[in-house]
Amino acid sequence: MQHTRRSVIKAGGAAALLAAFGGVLLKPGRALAAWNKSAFEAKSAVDAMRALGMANAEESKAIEIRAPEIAENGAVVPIDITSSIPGTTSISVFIEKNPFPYTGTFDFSQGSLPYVHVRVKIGESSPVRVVATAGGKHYTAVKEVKVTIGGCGG
Amino acid sequence: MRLASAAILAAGAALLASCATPQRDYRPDALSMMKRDFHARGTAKMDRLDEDTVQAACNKYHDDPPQGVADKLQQEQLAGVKWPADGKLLGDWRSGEKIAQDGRGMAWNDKGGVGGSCYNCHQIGPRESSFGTVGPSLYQFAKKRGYGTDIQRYAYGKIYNAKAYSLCTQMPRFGHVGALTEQQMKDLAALLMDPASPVNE
Amino acid sequence: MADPMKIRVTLQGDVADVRVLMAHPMETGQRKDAAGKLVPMHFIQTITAQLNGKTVFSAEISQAVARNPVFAFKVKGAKAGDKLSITWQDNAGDKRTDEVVIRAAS
Amino acid sequence: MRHALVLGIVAAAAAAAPWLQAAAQAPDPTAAEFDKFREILEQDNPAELFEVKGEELWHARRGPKNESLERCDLGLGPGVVKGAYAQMPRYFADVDRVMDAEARIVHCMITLQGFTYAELAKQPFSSLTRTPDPVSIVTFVAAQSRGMKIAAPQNHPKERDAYETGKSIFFYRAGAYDFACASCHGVDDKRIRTQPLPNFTKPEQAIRAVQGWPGYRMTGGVMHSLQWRLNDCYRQQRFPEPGYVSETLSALLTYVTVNANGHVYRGPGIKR
Repeated sequence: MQHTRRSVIKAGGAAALLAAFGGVLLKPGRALAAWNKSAFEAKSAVDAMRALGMANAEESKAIEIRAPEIAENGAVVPIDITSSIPGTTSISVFIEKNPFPYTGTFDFSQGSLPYVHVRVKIGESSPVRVVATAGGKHYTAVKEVKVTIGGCGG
Repeated sequence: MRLASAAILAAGAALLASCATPQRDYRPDALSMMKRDFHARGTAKMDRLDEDTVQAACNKYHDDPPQGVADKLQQEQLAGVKWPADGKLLGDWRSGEKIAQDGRGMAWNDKGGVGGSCYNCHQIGPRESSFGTVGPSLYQFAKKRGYGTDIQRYAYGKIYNAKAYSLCTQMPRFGHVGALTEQQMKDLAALLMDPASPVNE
Repeated sequence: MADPMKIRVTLQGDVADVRVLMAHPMETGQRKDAAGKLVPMHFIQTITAQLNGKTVFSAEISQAVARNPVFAFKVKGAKAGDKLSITWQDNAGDKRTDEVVIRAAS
Repeated sequence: MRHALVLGIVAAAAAAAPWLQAAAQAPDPTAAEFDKFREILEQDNPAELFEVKGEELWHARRGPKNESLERCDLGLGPGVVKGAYAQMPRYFADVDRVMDAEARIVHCMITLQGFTYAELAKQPFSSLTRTPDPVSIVTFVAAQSRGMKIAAPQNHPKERDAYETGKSIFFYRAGAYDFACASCHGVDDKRIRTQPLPNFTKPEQAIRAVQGWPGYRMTGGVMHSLQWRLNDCYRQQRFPEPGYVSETLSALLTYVTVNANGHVYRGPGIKR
């Protein structure tokens, strides 16, 4: 099956353009990231952090979490995370009130910057906890996101 | 014969062209188009496209009927209000709050339960921040207007048939169309009128 | 077969701002279908991004990532002509890779 | 007696009026927060996935006639997609009626590819497991008018008729709850629960009937077109169901789109 991909030019700025190849299924060049089952199945953020060896994370102001104070729709909550802790190699996200709080870890290697944008589901108003890992140590920050339902289905 | 009708048509066209300003009424076209294009679904049958006398007057006069027309129809609507047989106008405000929150009822996919959809359009209780503004705020309804029987009757009657009080209001006629039961309307009236209801804090 | 991703990259100096859209239901396993039956979990578990064959960004994620996921990340040291590929793999074993070539600003 | 009571109520309402106004006009920090993050969500909109899919479908040979849609005339000549969406609904001589974009796409799928109306109209709206082809195709077509000014034509007499008929439909009150489209969308600054209701009778607000559609809906994560939006409005209006891509809906869309003429269309959007 042939897929047509289109490149998108972002207007303005020093935009570079990427052309897309036809969609191909490639064999990954190296093993994909592991998936930490016990952390993902943990029912509390604390348990998940323990499973990931992050239980001792210390509070840090060098982690910036940009998320809505009140999310318009809990099904799609945009979160931007930036760590300014030198040597940050990964960022992990926990939505404390979700049934399974551990939402994921993003690994930065070979020069990718300690920044990620992700959109998550939040079932009810909840603290969103972030852990940044740098030099084998763990740092954490938290941001409260309110979720309202509201509306009559329009 | 054919020629003659062509001539009449031409004359008609000329007449139309000469009086360009007064627009023709598109309502008959609109209605026949809708009757052709819609179909019944669930409880929403095709007769819902037919205007009743109130709807017809509001449609005809763009929601601003002459006083005489409005008065007459409002009186008719008011005469149709079925007041509770036991004479009690107020029920339980707690269940009224639940009914006010419930937006179900009369849509083609609705099965069973019918609510009042009240918060869709009105501010009511102080602890619900998700409320609409199509209708006026009802917060402190009785505290502002008084708790007397007249106001109770107005509250119940307005819920039963809002058109009895203001012919072309956007508020549905919950009792008149059989959407809400007598008990539900009593409970809603209590939500507005009961001194213990949070509405009257 | 899985639908294609949509990958967009903006080059600012030597930093590539990568934004990717993936077509995936991200089923949580808690949703019921019309017949009232639970829809089984079906979600992307891992993501790998490679610049010229070298992994620069990877992730392990849960079903709490929103349906039709969107991610953005930044890769330093990228230049026009570089190849960026992104692969996801889900819990059903499906996977998909899409690749783009960075072009110089026009 | 009744008059006295009504007067009393009016007086009570008037006394409360300043407070009522305050409630209705209080600045809404929540709305500001929604707008801020709406922009972020729009930057990378999953609607683009459907745009890509719609483009594939446009070019693919499909249906009993094994044809593509490349000869479909969206009003600017066979195969011209660029700018076509911003200039619909419009009159099409071959069917002697006004059609909106999705109506025209469905027409092309029937005439060029050999699909039947019955099969396309059977389940015309997106669900969690299925996005109907016309929805993806209309998303692609709409995206080809991104950044262009809305310019629904009013040249042909039938285009002017469609506007006036659509206007009458818009104001027509009926059904179990006495609602018309105008009940919610005919006045300024109202909302249902927390959802603001644009007044489509005014040009500066009518654009909100067009902007963001087709839209990726966060709830459920599905793609919806204006055909769905109108269908769901009629459900909430407690009317019977309007036919998919029917002339009634094209007329209604003519009314609101012409009211929005001159505003820039930003392409497929994202909805709550």
